[in-house]
Amino acid sequence: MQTAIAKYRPMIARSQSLIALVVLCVALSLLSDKFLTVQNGFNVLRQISVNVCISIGMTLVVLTAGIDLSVGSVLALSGAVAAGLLKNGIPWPAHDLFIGFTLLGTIVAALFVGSILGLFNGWVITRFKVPPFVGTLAMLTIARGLTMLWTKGYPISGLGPKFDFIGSGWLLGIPVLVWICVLIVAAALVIVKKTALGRHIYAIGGNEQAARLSGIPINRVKIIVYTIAGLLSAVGGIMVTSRLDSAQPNAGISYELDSIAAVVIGGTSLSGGRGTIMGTVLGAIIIGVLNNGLVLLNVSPFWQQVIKGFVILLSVIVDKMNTKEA
Amino acid sequence: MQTAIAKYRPMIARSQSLIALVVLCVALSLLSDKFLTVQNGFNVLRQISVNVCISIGMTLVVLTAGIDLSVGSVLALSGAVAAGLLKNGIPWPAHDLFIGFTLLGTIVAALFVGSILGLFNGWVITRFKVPPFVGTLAMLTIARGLTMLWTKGYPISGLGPKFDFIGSGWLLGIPVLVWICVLIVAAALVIVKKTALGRHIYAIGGNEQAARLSGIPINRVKIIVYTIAGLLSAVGGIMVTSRLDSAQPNAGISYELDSIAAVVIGGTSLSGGRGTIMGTVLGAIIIGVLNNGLVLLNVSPFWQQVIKGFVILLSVIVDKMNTKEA
Amino acid sequence: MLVAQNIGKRFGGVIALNDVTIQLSPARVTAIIGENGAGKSTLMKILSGVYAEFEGRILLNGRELTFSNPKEAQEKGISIIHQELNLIADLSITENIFLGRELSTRWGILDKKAMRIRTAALLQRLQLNVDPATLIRDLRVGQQQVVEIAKALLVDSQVIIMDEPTSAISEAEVDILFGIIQQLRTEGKIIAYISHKLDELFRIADDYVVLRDGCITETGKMQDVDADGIVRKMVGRDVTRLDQDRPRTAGTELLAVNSLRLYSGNRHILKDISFSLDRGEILGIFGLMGAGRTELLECILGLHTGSSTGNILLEGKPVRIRSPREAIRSGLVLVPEDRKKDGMIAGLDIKTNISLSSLPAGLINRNKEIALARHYMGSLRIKAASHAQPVKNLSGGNQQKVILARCLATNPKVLMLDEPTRGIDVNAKNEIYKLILEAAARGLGILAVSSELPEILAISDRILVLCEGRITGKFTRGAANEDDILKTAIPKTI
Amino acid sequence: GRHDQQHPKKIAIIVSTLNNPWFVFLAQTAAKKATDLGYSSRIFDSQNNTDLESDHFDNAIASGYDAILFNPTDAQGSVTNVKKAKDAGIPVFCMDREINSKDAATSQILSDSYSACIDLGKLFVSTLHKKGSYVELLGIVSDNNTWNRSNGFHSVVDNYPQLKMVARQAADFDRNKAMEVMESILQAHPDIDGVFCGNDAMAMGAWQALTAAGKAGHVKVIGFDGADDAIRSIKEGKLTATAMQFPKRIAELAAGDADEYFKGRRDFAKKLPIPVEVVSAHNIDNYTAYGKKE
Ligand SMILES: Nc1ncnc2c1ncn2[C@@H]1O[C@H](COP(=O)(O)OP(=O)(O)OP(=O)(O)O)[C@@H](O)[C@H]1O
Ligand SMILES: Nc1ncnc2c1ncn2[C@@H]1O[C@H](COP(=O)(O)OP(=O)(O)OP(=O)(O)O)[C@@H](O)[C@H]1O
Ligand SMILES: [Mg+2]
Ligand SMILES: [Mg+2]
Repeated sequence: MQTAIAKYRPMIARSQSLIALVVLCVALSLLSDKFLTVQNGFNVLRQISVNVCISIGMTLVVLTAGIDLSVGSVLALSGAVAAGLLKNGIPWPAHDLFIGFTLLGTIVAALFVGSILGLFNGWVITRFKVPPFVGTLAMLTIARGLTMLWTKGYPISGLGPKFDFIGSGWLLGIPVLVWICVLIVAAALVIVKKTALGRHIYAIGGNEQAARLSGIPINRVKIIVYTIAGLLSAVGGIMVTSRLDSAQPNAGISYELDSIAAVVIGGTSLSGGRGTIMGTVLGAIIIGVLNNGLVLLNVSPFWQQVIKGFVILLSVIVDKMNTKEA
Repeated sequence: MQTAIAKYRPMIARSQSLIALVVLCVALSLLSDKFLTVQNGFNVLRQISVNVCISIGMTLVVLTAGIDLSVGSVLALSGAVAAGLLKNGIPWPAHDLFIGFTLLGTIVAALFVGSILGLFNGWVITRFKVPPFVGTLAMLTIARGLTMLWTKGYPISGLGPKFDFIGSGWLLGIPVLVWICVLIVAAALVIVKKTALGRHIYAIGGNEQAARLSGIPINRVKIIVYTIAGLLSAVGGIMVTSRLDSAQPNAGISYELDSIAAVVIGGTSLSGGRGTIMGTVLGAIIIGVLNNGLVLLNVSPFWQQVIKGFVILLSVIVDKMNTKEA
Repeated sequence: MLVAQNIGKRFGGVIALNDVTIQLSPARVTAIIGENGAGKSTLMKILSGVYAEFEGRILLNGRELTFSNPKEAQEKGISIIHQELNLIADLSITENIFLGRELSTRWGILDKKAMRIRTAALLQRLQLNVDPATLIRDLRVGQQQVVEIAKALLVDSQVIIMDEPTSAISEAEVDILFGIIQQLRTEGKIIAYISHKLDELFRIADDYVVLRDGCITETGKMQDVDADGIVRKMVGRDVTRLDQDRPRTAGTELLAVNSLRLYSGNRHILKDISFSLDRGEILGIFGLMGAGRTELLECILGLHTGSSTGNILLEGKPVRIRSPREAIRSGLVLVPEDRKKDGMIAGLDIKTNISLSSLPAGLINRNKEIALARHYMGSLRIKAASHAQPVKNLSGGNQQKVILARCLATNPKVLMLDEPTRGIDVNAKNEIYKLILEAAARGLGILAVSSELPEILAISDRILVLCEGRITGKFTRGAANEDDILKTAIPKTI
Repeated sequence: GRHDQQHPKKIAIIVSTLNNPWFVFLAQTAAKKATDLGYSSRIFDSQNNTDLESDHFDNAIASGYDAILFNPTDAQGSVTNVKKAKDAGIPVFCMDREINSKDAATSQILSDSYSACIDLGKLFVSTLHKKGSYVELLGIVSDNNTWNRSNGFHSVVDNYPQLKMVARQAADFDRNKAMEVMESILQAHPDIDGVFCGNDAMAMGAWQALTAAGKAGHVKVIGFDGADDAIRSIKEGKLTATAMQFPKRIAELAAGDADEYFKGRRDFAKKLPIPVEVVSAHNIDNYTAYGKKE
């Protein structure tokens, strides 16, 4: 009896968000015959891909009992760096030099920028014991300022069809964006389930002191996790930029809230140690379906916010109630 | 020895933020002769009054290991309700009725709205065990939507000189806004230091399980605390509305971040149980002085964000380093 | 007379209590006895209002009592000292003692003076010599336990329940507590007393109640039984006592610690500690509460690199250990003192807890991991439904074994144990002793800290006595006796 | 006056937001012009927050600025702020958006979104031949520019009953949001004929969603602002039209007014509307980003 429950608990817990999602989908299909179509399915998947990407990083951070508020700004800066380098390279007029960037070089540079900012977050948090909320709040401001400085406040547009392929292309009948997400989710699943790093992440969130005494390199794990979050924000930045064929200086504003919402709706505890990657993916899908559905139904933008708030509340409450019984 | 440290610890901890503030002020006075003037002092005080007000409520919430992300939206809704009632009353065309509101009635109604929303936060969090982050995130969206519905997206302006007095008037040589803040801080100090409620707030944040076993009515205390936070957001809403003689539907956006920053810079731990009201006031002053100082120094707005991020980091790091030694 | 009738309680699928009926008489101390997980604490929590939902009813002096929280239970005359410390670290002693029942003036303002005076009086009665304004976090565990006792004595309750009140306090403090219990007994109070230390039960208890697997198996008078009898009733069979005369194998030197010093602020917590440990040897470290034993083990584990000096030789070679990770890699592991705080990751399952310290880099082989868990669950006789059970649902003894398994799985050379049997029942204790001896027989060097002299005497080959951060005595197995050891452990200057 | 080489007069430029390139351009042009005229200047970002704007006024007054070039966050809410400056003897020159006060500001150089959208509405009606279904993408619904534009547009288009608005959604002046919202709307209404967007960023986003759905040629997309991307897009035959507001002229006129104020002039036109011009394929060659070709 006990064992059976213990064994299937993660599955049951996950299926709670699934139930919320199914209820939502059934309701929307009844309300609009346009909702349950293949094309709309791809729409939703494409629309959530950036959030999924960021939220995977956020999940890892939250599992260690941390938080990353800087994801939106880091996304904006990385996207802007990619666009700027691709379009303008690095001119060096004083020495009559110009460094051009290939597509790959651009992407690597953007990912590098994201990772460095994440690394900085991790360093500040572990080295100076700054609470993650404050450390990443500072980064939220800093990275936004850097984005403004880099772009001078103007969008960088017209990045060419090759770069656009990332955001708008299809591969084997599925959007490239979705492929990227699937790869990231798969990689995250491997890390979380199959590697020592994954175990260490859960252990730190579960009981940091015990984890330290068990010989887990707490600081290193945390730094890695924040760096991954930064890296994934950069991936998100490249996705957004490529999708729009333009880097917007105000991209990603308040994405941290959407992302944390996905994580929490997916059943990950903000106090760390408990949660799953697939839960987060479900959480992001729920938010995406909700946004899509409200627009399909042409709900007035004012009411949309009210309804969205209540649906988030309800989905978490349903989740809580069921896990209590289990 | 041991006892001596114990006795003065709160004082030492508080003086760390004070040191950060003094350093900041000295630096700014050296850099600009406009900084250290009476007028500028009042400017800073007036500018921080709304944040102080909200942050006091936030401090109480954070002391119980909670968080309130909805302060900005609740501020906007309460302000809009005050302005709407004062200006238009409640017309009831179907019955040819019209309910007019006096200034006092308006204020009471706005405070009531804020408290009710806070109460709802507390109820959701205690009754359904929804994590405060999610519960108040939902409220952030809901209250913003309600603000839009109430104002139809337009500002409500022209509220008359009596109402304006709150935001722009002076009393005994000090702005009314500052008086309101002083009263609220004093009330909060009494609650925190002199009443059983204050003890219970600290106890819940320090160790919820132990607090429960001591017979503290956990849920009731939490509901009270979120209600106070809602009430103080409403006070902030009235202050902003009166200061501008206009209720803006997008007032208070991202105020939650400023407010949490003030709380944390003031030395309150986000995991609850540790912190002071005066620390938060200092935190709000630091942020206010920083905003004011960066303006006086003629720093470009893009660089301002970068610098602000680093100063926030530094002030927390200084704090951490000193408390570790103590 | 307190009567609990037909009490039943289940947690999910676990039946913690099944149709339990007990009677506690006034002016008598009733010992509640049972193995870890027998249901003792659960029963007491029901009697004191912590669990509001249960089957059955509670009668005090013939009147049925109903309460929905601890405060109501206390108002109706039932106080409890919980097994776990339930104090708020950042509040003062006074604030903790009056938590939830603060004294206020007419205006709703706290009457701090009155509370401080009453706290001071309580502390004096318990002979705890500290300022009532001291924060709990600045007290040692033993002192915190005394504050916990003071909390229960604040109101004049008719029933006082004590759930392992002595697991963290010293002999002297036990004596004070027993004095107070005697006094309460003469006042006609009803007292329930839980402890795994059998000698205490014989000193203080009048009656006993034995719980096994959530059922009452026996009740009676303390004077009618002896220690072996009690153990048999608890476990349900004869328990083979520890073999005192195991053959000792002389090994080569494994670990040497030279002039270890530790500072905290301007205080010296450890002063010039030097000793060595051989392969296959068990070195017992004895000392009173606060002697610095935990810090000694922590220093060796690399937790205080910034504030300690001295050098450590492992197998003759100097090692620099700057973190527990490096310690584990060099072959040093610690089973910490506080299971809940420093030991287990409560939310994770047994398998994960066991493999945590010995995971390879790269991908985890699930089958190997399960095999590892199964191996230790078998060899350490960990009682659990499966390796997938969260450790928070295990009894204390089994949790301790899980942590021991985690340490053994790293293939250590030196095993450090800090209070390895705190809060563990006699049977599990014996099993853990056996495991320690087995490990030593395999050639591990073992450093064992304990506050219980009989335990130290039973397992150690040599004994170090620590007093105020200094080594004040060294004894070999044959030469050690309780009196000499205690004499060296008590500080000369007070 | 202390207007000399050592102590140039200081001009504060307070703009409603820098999160939108149009306002960045406005602010930077004003700053550049002020510098060219020999003044020191500094940009303040109100972040669409009237309360923060109020702080900026206090700070600008306290630190002794001599004039304020001002782009208000709100017609009514900003009045108090301007009056504060006036009381302190500091002239305020409004740019782009007006404030509801006749005499608080020294001059107001305005571009009238409302009437510009009337023109856009007319163009929209004629492009769609007075019938068809269309979608409206609103900006930030709490921003009054959003409603000025929407109301101007509807004042024309609502007179044609055969033009049916099938969806009206907010996309926060944001390109990405506009694209996502448009993608969803296209599911429900695959056969629309036109999209009216509150700014160019949203128009670009909407156009991208239409392209992805293979409907870009048929559906007419109209924006507002005259941003770089939009001008190029019209030239390439993608967007149908936008409205050019000439931020450069507005900013330079305002800075010029401040200069003349310092030199003693006091008789400024209380309101100087800068006509907004509709830019579409047939006149696109006259325009460049945020202005006319020189
Ligand atoms: N909150 C809970 N949730 C689930 N199971 C629980 C809970 N509390 C106790 N149990 C289970 O109930 C049983 C009785 O536990 P209890 O704590 O009463 O034992 P105990 O006799 O006090 O043991 P010990 O001597 O170790 O303190 C055990 O199997 C335990 O795992
Ligand atoms: N949190 C603390 N703050 C200040 N001093 C402390 C703290 N914890 C322990 N100490 C001091 O460090 C010394 C050693 O304490 P420690 O608890 O390690 O001793 P121990 O011999 O392990 O006793 P125990 O049986 O309680 O574990 C004591 O002098 C104690 O007062
Ligand atoms: Mg127990
Ligand atoms: Mg110890």
